[in-house]
Amino acid sequence: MSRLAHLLKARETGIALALVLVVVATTVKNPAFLFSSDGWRDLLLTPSILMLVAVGQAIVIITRNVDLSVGSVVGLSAYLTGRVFIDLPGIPWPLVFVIGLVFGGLLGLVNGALVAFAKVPALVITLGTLYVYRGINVMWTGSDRINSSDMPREFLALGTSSFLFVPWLTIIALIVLVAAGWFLRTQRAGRELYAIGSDPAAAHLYGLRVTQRVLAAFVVCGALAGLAGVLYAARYGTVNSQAGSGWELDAVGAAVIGGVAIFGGSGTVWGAAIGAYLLLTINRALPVIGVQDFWQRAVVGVLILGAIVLDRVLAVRQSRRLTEARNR
Amino acid sequence: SDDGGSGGGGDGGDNLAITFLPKNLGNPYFDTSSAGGKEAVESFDGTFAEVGPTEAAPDAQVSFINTLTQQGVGGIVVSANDPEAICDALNEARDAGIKVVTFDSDTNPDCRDLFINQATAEGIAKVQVDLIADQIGGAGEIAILSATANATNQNAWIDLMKDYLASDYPDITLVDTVYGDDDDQTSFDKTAALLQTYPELKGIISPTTVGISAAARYLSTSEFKGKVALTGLGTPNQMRDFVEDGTVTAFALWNPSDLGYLAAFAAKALITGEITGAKGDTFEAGKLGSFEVGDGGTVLLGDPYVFDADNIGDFDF
Amino acid sequence: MTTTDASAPARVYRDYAHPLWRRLLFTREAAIVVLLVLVYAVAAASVRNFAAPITITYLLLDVAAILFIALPMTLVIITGEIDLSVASIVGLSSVTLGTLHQAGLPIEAAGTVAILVGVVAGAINGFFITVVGLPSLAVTIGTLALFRGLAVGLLGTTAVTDFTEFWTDLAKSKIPGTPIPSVMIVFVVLAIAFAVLLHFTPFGRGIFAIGLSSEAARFSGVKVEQTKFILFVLSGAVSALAGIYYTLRFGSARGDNATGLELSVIAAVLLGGVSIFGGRGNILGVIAGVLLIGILGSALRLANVTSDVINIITGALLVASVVSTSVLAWVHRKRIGAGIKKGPPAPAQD
Amino acid sequence: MSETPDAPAQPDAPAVLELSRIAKAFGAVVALTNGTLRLERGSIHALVGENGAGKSTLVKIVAGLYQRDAGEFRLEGDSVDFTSTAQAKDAGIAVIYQEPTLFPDLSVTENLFMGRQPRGALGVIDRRAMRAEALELFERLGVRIDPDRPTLGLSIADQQIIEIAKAISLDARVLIMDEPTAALSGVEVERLFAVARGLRDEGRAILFISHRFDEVFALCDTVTVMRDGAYIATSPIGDTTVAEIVRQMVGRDVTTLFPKQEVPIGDVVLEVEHLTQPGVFTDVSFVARAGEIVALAGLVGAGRSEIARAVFGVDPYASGTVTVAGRALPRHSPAAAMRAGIALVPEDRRQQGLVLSSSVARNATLAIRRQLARLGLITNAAENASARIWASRLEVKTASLDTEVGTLSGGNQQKVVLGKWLATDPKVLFVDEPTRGIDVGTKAEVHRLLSELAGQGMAVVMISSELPEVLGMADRVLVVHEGRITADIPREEATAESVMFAATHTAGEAA
Ligand SMILES: Nc1ncnc2c1ncn2[C@@H]1O[C@H](COP(=O)(O)OP(=O)(O)OP(=O)(O)O)[C@@H](O)[C@H]1O
Ligand SMILES: Nc1ncnc2c1ncn2[C@@H]1O[C@H](COP(=O)(O)OP(=O)(O)OP(=O)(O)O)[C@@H](O)[C@H]1O
Ligand SMILES: [Mg+2]
Ligand SMILES: [Mg+2]
Repeated sequence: MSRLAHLLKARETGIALALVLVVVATTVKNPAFLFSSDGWRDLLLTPSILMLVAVGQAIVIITRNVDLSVGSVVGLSAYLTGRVFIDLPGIPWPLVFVIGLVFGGLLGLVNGALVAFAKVPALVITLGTLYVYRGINVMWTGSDRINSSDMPREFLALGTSSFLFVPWLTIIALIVLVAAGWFLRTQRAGRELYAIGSDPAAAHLYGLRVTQRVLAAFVVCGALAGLAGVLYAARYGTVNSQAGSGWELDAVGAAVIGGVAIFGGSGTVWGAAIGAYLLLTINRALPVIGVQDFWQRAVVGVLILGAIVLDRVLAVRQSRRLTEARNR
Repeated sequence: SDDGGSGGGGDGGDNLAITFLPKNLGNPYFDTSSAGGKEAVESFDGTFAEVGPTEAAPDAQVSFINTLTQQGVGGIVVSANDPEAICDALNEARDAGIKVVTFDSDTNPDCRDLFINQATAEGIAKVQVDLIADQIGGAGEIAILSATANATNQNAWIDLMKDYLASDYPDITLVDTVYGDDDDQTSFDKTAALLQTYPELKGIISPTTVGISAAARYLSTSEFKGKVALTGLGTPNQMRDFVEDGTVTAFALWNPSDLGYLAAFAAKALITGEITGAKGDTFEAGKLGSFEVGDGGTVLLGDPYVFDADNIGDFDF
Repeated sequence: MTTTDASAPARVYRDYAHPLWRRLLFTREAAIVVLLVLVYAVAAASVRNFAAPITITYLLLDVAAILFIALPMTLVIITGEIDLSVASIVGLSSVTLGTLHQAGLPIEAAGTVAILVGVVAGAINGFFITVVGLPSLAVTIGTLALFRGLAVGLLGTTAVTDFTEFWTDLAKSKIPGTPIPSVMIVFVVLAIAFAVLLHFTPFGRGIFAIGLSSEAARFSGVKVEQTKFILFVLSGAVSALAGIYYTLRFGSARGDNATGLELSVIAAVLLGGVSIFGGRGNILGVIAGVLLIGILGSALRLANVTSDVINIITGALLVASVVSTSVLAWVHRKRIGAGIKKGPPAPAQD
Repeated sequence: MSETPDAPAQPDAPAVLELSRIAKAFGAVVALTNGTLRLERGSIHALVGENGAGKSTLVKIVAGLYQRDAGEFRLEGDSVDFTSTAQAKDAGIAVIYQEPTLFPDLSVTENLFMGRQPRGALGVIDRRAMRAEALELFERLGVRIDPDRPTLGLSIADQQIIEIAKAISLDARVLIMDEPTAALSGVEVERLFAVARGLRDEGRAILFISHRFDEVFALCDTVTVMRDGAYIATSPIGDTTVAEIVRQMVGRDVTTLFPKQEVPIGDVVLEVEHLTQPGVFTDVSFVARAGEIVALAGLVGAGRSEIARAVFGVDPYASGTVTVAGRALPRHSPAAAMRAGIALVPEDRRQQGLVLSSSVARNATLAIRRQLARLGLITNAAENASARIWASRLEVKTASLDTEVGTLSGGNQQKVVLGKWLATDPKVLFVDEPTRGIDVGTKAEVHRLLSELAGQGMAVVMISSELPEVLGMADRVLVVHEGRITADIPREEATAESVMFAATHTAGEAA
């Protein structure tokens, strides 16, 4: 099969096409959507942070788990970022990225350990830690908040400035995406994540290190949410105790729209990333197209349903084709 | 000093346990008003407390009001997320002998004893429209970035702004009103969407402190900085950077600290029986002097104050 | 017809391996009920004003919507599915009620339509899940956004508040002579209906069988798809009913009513001992779970504990409850060594 | 085990793999009491025994999946103790499990090399090399499978071949195959044997588990027999006979096993006409009469279970009719079939027959829950009463009626399934492999029971892969081959030869 044919048949292609369509349609209606420096920047920038979270989420979902606590992790790590700048004045700002990653990773480790060792369903555990992490956040933050004046200018500049017309945040998100995509596709450990999600019992029989890999997936997911928290602080400049709340459903939604099967084993982080872009770009495009503020959620809902139905139709078609191929 | 249920009866005298219930916690505007309230309550030896939900959801305040009713506090000072949803809970509190003062955002008049109005709605609407008209030269497209879609005070102001625009500035068109839900990130993203949707946009009014600071932050780094005017209601501390860097020329607000201070004294006056909340009652409000209850059980703090580069340095809240 | 050898001593079959008290005492539900009573007793003794009857009124009014929705959610989760769209259906029903009432319909008629809207919403979920065959988690994430979007879109900035006082008062009224809200009568009737349906009907037996092994259920003549469809419709209808209550209680019909309630409902149901893998759970435990979260919140708020700490405690309780079950099961397995347990990852067996 | 003889005498050189007196219990179920086996280099060793004798359990202990409770396990003379399958793999033991363990979403190639893919710089998987290696493997096995397609939807046979290819490519010193041929056709089996012989000649040790004696005799040089979890005997293949092995396996002569009473055959109860489901079965027509036991015989994978499932309504069918006592049944509705009087004891008791983590009583009454309800309500008391009747009739060994059925032994589980369906008082009883995995005594009991039921006027349709069972029990043998009924052989004419001939030839060729 030629590369082109392969590309055309990939699950992600349809969703990428939908994204292009949305952008083109909106731009035709209002050229500023794409052809203004802000329009271009926001197109790339706005979804970048969610994209990081969606990539992490996709990795966890591929192992047939789910992490509902990501929104709370984003919030905690965003606040931590601000606190670090306030409490450790003069700290070189690149260091906060490391702090955010490690901190998020630790929170992910808690989730992963509970899921992998106690063998309890990820949905329940991470629903619990969603509350706990957010509660800790609120307790810690109180009615305090981080203002942009609390953070160094160079750090805040990351949230808006660009390099060769591509915003820095987008570059960071893309680097992570490429790394994750590369890892999942070309590394043994990455392939094992798929195997585990595809059939956990078989993975166990096969001798794969299921516990360890699932744990690692949660740590990575947490770390990426932590990184997203740092970027959140840079992008929005103000952080209160509710930062990132509700992102868990956006992240799961992005992954599902992007063709990551909710029962594990298939899908790519590329799909999840495109899903995140589609979700947020639609959000931004709808007002431009003239859909009233209030109806946007409904359109997003229809879109999610459409995406999973499409995915299902394709899957059924493929399995029928495979069955027919067998009865050759 | 506050041990929770301390209210019940005090020491034979009046129950001066006064609790502030803002729309949500973690909102600098309300932090300031509560600070003013605390100062006032301490000045007359009452017991101050602040409780509230983390998100400005309409129904979230009800269980807090219920709890306060059970605790038997002397007075509740509340800024309503929804004019109706908390009404019954407040009335139950009043039935239990608790005095209810609303401030900042009112409920239906029959669910509270007094409303402390930061400024007349007309005055608030007028000052913002005048500011934007001045900044965009009296003509062009403007938009409004509000708080939640159901916020009582914002909706009232927006209606008045529309009337005032129609009558006094026919050359200004209000193209859209969007809602940032008093959430930083949402307000930020809505600002971006506004600027893209309306390339001809000349100005934005954001009659909410969360909205205006998020919008200012977006504008300050965008190509529209200095081209699209922004005004509305903001706190000096949040807006200082943007006034200094030229994103914003002027914005308005009353002193939220004074607002809280006055509300606390109003609650005290009600509790001690100094006033009943009827029109014409007068009471002393410490450092702010004497106030009179106006129509509909409303007490007016004063006129909104306009902050600009010249005076912003004088304020810290 | 018998294969029993006449000479062999007849085997005696006990109904239960353990006496009744042991079977009742050593269950998740019993643990939750005991915890509930304990928390109530401790709170009544140590938190000022908690023992007052009014606490019960407020508490029940607060958790009523969760109690309602928890009933069908229990059944849905026992079949191994999940419904995340319930809170959005509450919003949609609230908006329907408000708009129609504003348009001049009496509450009775508007309420009936609102429930029908809930039924339709549930049927939409059911259609995608049972006919198209999509995972319920994904479907209801989609309809969570869709239904909420419709609700918010329909009413926009307005809120309908001019409900007849008779109805808004009714929603908050108490059963005369007791601190118990009258809405609890409706709840008790529904709860009994759901408990009977789940625990004492062939339909209920089918629900459990589906949750434990949908294949074995199908081979036993259980109509798996039909059962699930009915449950999603029930979930929609009861959520709509909760929406009506919610609207009348607060006297305010708004699109964003009850945002985020789905997670509270699911947390309470899981705390009440329902297994997220399906097949296990009971209505009594779930009611105790909802009340436990409610009482904890109410007592802690009265003790001036802030809502963040309440959230932490709720979340920790949820995690602890599943982890403890899993640890207990592990200990149990270690002791009697049975190799069969539901839930991944289990080694494949011959 | 008093009858357990001593292990074979120990030669001086250590065997590649040596197991002695391995014991393993799963809670109340004792799977192994004395697992003993000595596997030599350059040899193909057969392990035979009845269903449930403990063969697979022994394999899984060697594979590191289970840990033994007692006994000794030596590899090249050194005592080892695997705690994971990875360790066993690293030690050079490759296993083909009885049930395929493929990852359905991943490609065939990835399945072959999961966890040990060839890597280039930066640890990047070398897909090209991997694909080439896969093609080479298939070449060696003489099969054509698209290496890039996902394994989802592959036939059982193809899945089995991938498992074999996977194990072979591990290049292990010990290769264990647990019933690898169960789903394969003659050609593929031959290929497999050729490869196995090649490996033997390279000096590797192979353990081969099969229920097919012809294969054992064709391929293996040594055979070990197990019964009830214990070692019975090991002999060079030349020194033993099928009859001898069967006697060692079962502990007595088999001929006494199948007592079908002679009863008068009544009217047609079930009539199946022209049932077709494309790709699964074609134009299937047969009848079953009251008092008759009809056997559906054929090779594994012939489609017998699918036919039964379609008649019962669990699976859909495209065309044809099913009539019970003169009334046509709607398609795809088990509930309707049950109302009409059909019962199906499915082949996969653990997945389809029972709700394993539910109680004995709940399982025994699941199919009659509507009949047990009074005014729409059902109680534990009613269920227990009904379950008790069937538990005592079938002598189910269980501590109580609320015991989890998954903790019962296989035979007793099978009795619960039988009781569950007999309680529905069916007119037509389908039993799919009714004696698979149950012990010798119970097997005889099941046969007696089926025969009794027929005697009472029930029509019994029995699917069985065990030829002696078919020949002993059936009044009529229907042979299924590739989804078609290729022969209808009355009891008198049914012989091993006639059935096997029909089972391996298409209808046109059949006499
Ligand atoms: N995980 C388990 N838990 C409980 N019992 C088990 C488990 N695995 C096997 N058994 C029981 O152990 C006994 C031996 O099973 P095993 O699978 O080893 O038999 P086998 O000889 O491989 O049979 P077959 O020829 O059917 O494959 C059986 O009674 C079986 O039910
Ligand atoms: N082409 C195929 N693709 C996937 N699965 C198949 C295929 N053919 C058969 N199977 C599966 O293999 C198993 C055996 O097939 P089937 O039930 O048709 O055979 P059978 O004649 O009943 O033999 P037995 O009952 O002895 O296994 C079944 O579980 C069936 O679903
Ligand atoms: Mg076996
Ligand atoms: Mg079969």
